[in-house]
Amino acid sequence: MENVLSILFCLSLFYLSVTSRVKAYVTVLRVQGIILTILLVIPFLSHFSVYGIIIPATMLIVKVIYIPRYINKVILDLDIKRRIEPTIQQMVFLALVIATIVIIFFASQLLSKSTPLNVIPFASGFSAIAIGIYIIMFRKKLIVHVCGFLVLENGIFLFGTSVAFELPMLIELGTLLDVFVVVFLMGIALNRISSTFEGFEVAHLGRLKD
Amino acid sequence: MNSIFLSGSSLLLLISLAVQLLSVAVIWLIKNERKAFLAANTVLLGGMITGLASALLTALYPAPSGNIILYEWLRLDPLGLYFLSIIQLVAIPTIIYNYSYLRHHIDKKKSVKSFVTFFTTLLVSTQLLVTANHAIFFLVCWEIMSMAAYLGMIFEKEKKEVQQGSFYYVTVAHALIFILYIFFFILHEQTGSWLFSSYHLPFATETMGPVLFILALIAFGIKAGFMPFHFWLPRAHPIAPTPLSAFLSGVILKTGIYGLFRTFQFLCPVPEWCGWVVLAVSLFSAIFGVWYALAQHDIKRLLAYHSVENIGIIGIGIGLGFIGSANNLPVIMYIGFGGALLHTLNHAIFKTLLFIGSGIVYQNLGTRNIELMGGIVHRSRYLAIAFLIGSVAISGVPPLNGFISEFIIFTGFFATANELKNFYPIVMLMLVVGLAFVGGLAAACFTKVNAVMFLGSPRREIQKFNTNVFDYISLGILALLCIVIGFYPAPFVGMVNSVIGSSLVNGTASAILVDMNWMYISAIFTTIALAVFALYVLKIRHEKKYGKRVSDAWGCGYEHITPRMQYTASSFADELNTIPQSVLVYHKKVTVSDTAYPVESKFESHSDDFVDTKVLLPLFGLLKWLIAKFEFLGQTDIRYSVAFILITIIVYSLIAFLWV
Amino acid sequence: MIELFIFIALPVFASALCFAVKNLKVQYALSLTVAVFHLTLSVIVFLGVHQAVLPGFFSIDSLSKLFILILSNVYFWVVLVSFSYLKRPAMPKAGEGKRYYFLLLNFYLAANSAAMLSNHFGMYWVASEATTLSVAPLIYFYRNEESLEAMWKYLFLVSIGIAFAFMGILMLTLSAKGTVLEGQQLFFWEFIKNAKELNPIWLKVSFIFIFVGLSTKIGIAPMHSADIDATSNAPGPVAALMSGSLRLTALLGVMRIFQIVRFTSSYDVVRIILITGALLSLFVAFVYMFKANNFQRMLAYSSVEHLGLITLGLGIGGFAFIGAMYHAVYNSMSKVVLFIGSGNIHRAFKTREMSKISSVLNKVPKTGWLFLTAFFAISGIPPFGMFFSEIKIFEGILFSDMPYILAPVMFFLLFIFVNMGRNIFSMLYGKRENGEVHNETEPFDFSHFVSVALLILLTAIAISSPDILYQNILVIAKDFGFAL
Amino acid sequence: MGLGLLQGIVSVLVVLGLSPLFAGLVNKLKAILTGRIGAPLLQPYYEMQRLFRKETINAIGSSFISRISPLVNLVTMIIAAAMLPVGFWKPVISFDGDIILFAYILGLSRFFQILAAMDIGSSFEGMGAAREATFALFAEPIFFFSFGSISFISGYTSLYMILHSIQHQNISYEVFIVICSISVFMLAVTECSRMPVDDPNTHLELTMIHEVMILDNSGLDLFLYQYSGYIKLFIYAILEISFFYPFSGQGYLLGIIIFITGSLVLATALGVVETIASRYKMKNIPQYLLFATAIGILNLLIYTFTR
Repeated sequence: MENVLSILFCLSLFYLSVTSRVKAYVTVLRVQGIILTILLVIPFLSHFSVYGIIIPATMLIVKVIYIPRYINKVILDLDIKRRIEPTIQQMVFLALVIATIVIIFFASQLLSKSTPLNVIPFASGFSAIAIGIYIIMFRKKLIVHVCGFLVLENGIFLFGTSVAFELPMLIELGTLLDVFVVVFLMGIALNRISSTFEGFEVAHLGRLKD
Repeated sequence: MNSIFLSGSSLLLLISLAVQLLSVAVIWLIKNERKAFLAANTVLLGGMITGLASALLTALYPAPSGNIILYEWLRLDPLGLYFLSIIQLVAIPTIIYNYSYLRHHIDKKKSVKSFVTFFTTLLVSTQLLVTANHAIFFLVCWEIMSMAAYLGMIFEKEKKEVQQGSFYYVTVAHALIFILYIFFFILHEQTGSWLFSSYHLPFATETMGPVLFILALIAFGIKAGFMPFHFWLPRAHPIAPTPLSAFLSGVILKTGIYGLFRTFQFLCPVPEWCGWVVLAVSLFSAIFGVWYALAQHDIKRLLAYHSVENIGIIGIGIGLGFIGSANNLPVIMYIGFGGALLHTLNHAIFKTLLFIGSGIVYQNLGTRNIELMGGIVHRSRYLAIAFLIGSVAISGVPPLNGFISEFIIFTGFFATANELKNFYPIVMLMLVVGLAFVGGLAAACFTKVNAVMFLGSPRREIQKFNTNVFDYISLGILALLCIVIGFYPAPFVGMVNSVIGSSLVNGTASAILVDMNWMYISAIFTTIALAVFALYVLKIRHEKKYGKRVSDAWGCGYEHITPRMQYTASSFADELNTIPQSVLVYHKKVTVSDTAYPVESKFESHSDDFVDTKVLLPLFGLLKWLIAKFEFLGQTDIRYSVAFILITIIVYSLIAFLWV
Repeated sequence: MIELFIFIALPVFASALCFAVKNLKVQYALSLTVAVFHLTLSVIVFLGVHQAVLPGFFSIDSLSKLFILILSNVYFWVVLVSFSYLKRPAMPKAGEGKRYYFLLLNFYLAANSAAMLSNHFGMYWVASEATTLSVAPLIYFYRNEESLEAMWKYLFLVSIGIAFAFMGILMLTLSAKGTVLEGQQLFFWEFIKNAKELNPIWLKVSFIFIFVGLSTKIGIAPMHSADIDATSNAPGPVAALMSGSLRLTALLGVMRIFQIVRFTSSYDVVRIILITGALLSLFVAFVYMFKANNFQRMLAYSSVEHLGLITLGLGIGGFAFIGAMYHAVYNSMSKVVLFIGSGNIHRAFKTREMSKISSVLNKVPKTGWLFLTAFFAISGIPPFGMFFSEIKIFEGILFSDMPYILAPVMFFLLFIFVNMGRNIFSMLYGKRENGEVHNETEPFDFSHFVSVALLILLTAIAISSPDILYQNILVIAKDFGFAL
Repeated sequence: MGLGLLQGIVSVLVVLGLSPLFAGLVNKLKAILTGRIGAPLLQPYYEMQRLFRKETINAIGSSFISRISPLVNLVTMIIAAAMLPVGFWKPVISFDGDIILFAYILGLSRFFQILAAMDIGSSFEGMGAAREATFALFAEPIFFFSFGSISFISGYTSLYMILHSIQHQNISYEVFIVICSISVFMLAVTECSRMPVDDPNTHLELTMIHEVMILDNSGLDLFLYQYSGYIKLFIYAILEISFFYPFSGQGYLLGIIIFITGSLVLATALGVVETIASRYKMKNIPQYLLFATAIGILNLLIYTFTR
């Protein structure tokens, strides 16, 4: 079950790397949020507990509902052009992504020999991180950067679930809260940026040179 | 508690230092600039005189507890005491000169508070430096000294050359303290102590010996300005305000010499090659230092190069001493170190004298280029006389103090040759001739300086030339010291002798220095002086009898000669400078009228520093070029930063997993 | 429990109150009281008068003792100076920023204390992320393009870095697989206790991730850029806070994981990585100083240099480690003085470009002299503390197993010092644009008082070298397994 | 002791008295060799007498330097003379290391003479001064090489003792003496500004060295300069002669005889040289001096390889 979801996750990554519409990113984020929520829910199907459900619930609220909506709102407010402006062609990017994912899968295969870990979620989480970085590296729009950052975060969560690692709930919530606030602040900053710089691309952030 | 025993005199010393520091408070507390300055300078002077008194007292009545004071941080052993008294001796006239020097600046509405502060800090830290017994404390004093000198140096910071020169100075100063760190770390590691008094690592038994020696030679050599490391001197000394440059050249360089002596104390007996290295470097510095000096026209720059020469002479003495210690010949150690120590004192005196003299000229004429001077003797005769005394002394010509120390070193050569036969005589003879050659060059250089600056007729109209009593007091003190040491060397030699006996040759006494027929020399010099005076009286009589008048000099066809006909410094020194042209980087430009009708003809020459222009500047350029290649590290585009994260993680993982 | 209340809960309440109360003076008084409480408690705890016992994810060991003392010290002075700074901000537009200033400051204090006191990796992560969040708006204090851009970059890059650190933490759990720690909580001491069993591969990887991730916050090259931007565009006090304490907070995380690695076989490799990072930071600072033009940026780079030195001390270990700890203490204080001074200069000249600034000593003499002194303090000129700590670090390097490192380090430091000096002197001295130099008088306000006090404190600590501090640092060294 | 002191004083007086005569002797012989009758032997005395009676004229713009310089010159010459063993008598001044003093005392006189020359502020004196400084610089090593080497062999550093210790049985000394005498002779020629370095009786300013430095002096000053010039010449002559005492320390009478004959021989030699040699170009003079130095170095090589 986990593996299937992880594969779906990977597919979403591929989709990310070929699509050229900002909206698509948001959708993908939603999908990933859902996947993660399900992953969190699974263990509790067997033995149900109220506490256990809190975290998936927050996850659902933050990652599936709130953040995507927020981003959409930002996009609408600032009427960002629908197209992401990549700095390299999509094909190259895709190739890069595929190569990375392949490498990561092999690497984690090797690593799994030394320590028992279920490879697929691990690797897909890892590759999500890598691709989040790629998105930030090769896109111009700041909003897309935010999406990339979120993809990275999702990757980390998947990774976390894969290493079967339970933090105390307080801290779990804390992490979620942090992510949430970060995105919130980024949204505000984007607003400011768009109002100060008449645009929100990296190109505009060139003042701090020395 | 024994370690904090304060003999009365050393207590006096501490008090004097406190008083000197008090002057800083004074100058900042009093509002009126002029009053504040006068008060502060007086306090400083008082403190310095007290200090000198205390130093002499301590020398005369050494305290029973071996003069370890202040928890073994400070120690007044004879060597340190000797240098301490040199510092104070030279500082006093400098401070007196401050009265007249800084007053000009106050008149020009220029604040001198900061300068006085830094100058005082410099004085105090230097005095503490030579009495320090704790390595870290030594380093602290050293660094404060360098920085205070730097801050004082940028007194006239508007000028470009000042910024450049001080930049040079501070770079070198900071670089050399790093070397000193390593030096003392090794000492600490070997002995497990920070106290000078517990550093005794016989070179032979010490594996670290050579390293220590080389480190010390480089670090202290840079400070003292031995030849390959001299490059900062001629840049730094000219730009400093006169009192500071006098103090820098007279005393701060000597801290390097002091360091060398301490190093010898730590490592003695040193092997012979150390002696040879020091000798070679020193002879090189002496010859080329004076030769560079001969090629300069900027008086302060010229004097700075002369410091290099004199440091070279001192170094020759030290080298002799090293050779003596290597062959276990206390006699030679006495003579070599004696010459070095005495020359240290002498150089401090006459170099300060010369700097102050040239400073007065600079103040009045507003230029340091001697080609534009001349005829100053008619404006202020006493200045000319004082400067003449200084020049005679620095060229090692009798009957003044310069000769005495050089005489000792010469005797050292002969003594070495006689003590150790086989190949030594040749080397020593080479050294003899070399030193004689240096003396000749120095004489040539200072006849040039004196003649061009003071004698003849002014090459450029002198509007005003006013000097005041403070100038003459400070000059007078120094000139008097030159004369006294020259005419009556015995006590000073005795002092040096006792210093060496108690702190450099570990006990083996030898009276070689003392019974060197100093009375003979005093007698001869006195005779010379008296005879000249007597003859002068007779001459006056004769002139009364047969009459005397003044008339035009022989103009060879012109009815009278003009100032522009005079020989210039360039032309005076040209023939000598053309010999080592390439080393001196000596350029000359001659424009002669080759047409039938004589047009204006010109001859000008100048010389750059070899190390500076041919070695350092290219290296610095290379460094800048390399750095330009790495500026991408400073970029701020977020995408690159993210990429950096990824790359760094990959690289580190490679390191972590492929490291063997 | 009460400690926890004063260290963390009190600031939180204070920030809540600041949100409620709009009057700046009241906010100031409030934060100042909080700061005083904080400082007193941390001093008490440091002196060992009162043994603190903290519940849950918090605990105090000698390391956090020292760091929280540094934090509350820096924080106290910064708050003290803040009011006089807010009264006359450098930029007119800062009105909006003022409202949230003390609120965020208090929140920052709470988060930072939490991070320093936490003994649980997860807790640490949450808290340090919270510090980032609290500082980011403070960077945007001036509401102008530069500060906005700086804030964006800081927020974004540091969040990514922190995310990587989180990865590192996850991998730490991976390394615990198959040991007694499997499924346990991520308490430091547990890991330190049975570090030997941990799986070396995952341990190394996790160290790398945490080190690189937190480097964005510490400002270790090449992840320093966002940090530099933030520090160089934040208002003076905030910049002081960042270089004084925030960077140390991040360093604490690295030290924790390093402390675990210290007792395993991976130590040799890991210290190579630390040293590489440190040397790289020194090099970056060295390169920058040749073309520096923005003086606050220059100071930020000097922070990079000094954090690099501290990291170097960590990596070398032994005597250098002790030097590094001292260096952390001294660096925090002198940085506060420098940044306060730079804030005043910025206010006086309305620019941060050194080419446009000259004869500071004539325009704002008090600030100028203090700035000069602080420069000497930061570049290790006696009698200020840095001199002694640097000497310790150097000696440690010289007698470590890789003495040759000393050569590049000294080379870099030399030129950093010289170039910084040249720039700062061209700033302090020289003629004004209009040529004439007339001395103006400057009122003696809080900032000068704070600078003087800190400089005196710095020198006093350096010269008297209190035994309690030395003992504490020795204990830290012992915790890290550097027996001297 | 008393006797020794007496001898010393006598010898100083001898030097002071006879030095003009020696100069006259040289000129006379030169004249004879060139087939002229020449001036009488005592001509220098007459000239000095004439000059002594003239009034002193100082150049405009000259300072006290040019007034005291002649005095310093004379005094230093006398002191130098007092260090020489004339007729092998013990000189007044003789102590360890007095060769250094000897050289530097001469240096003192040079120092002041150069200053005095520059003091006039005319280009001719300047030229002369520059040349003097340069050539003196190269002349110094000659002295130190020749005397230094002997002092190293003999182990003494006092002129009297050095010359005293020369034994003519030892063959290596013979070689030494020959070489040293040659180089000292060349030194003397340079220092006393005779041919072929300088022409004492040309009067073209551009070609002169020593003479041009005192171009603007007259009366008493000129008298003093010339007198000290004579003394200097005689001092070098004595140095030269004192190499040739066949056996050390006995028979003052013999010493005096040798002294007289020696000075005659030397005067002739000088005369001969001045007749046959022609003045060098200014450019070549350094080479000439370096040649003399090289001879000195030869000494050393012999010294090392004969042992």
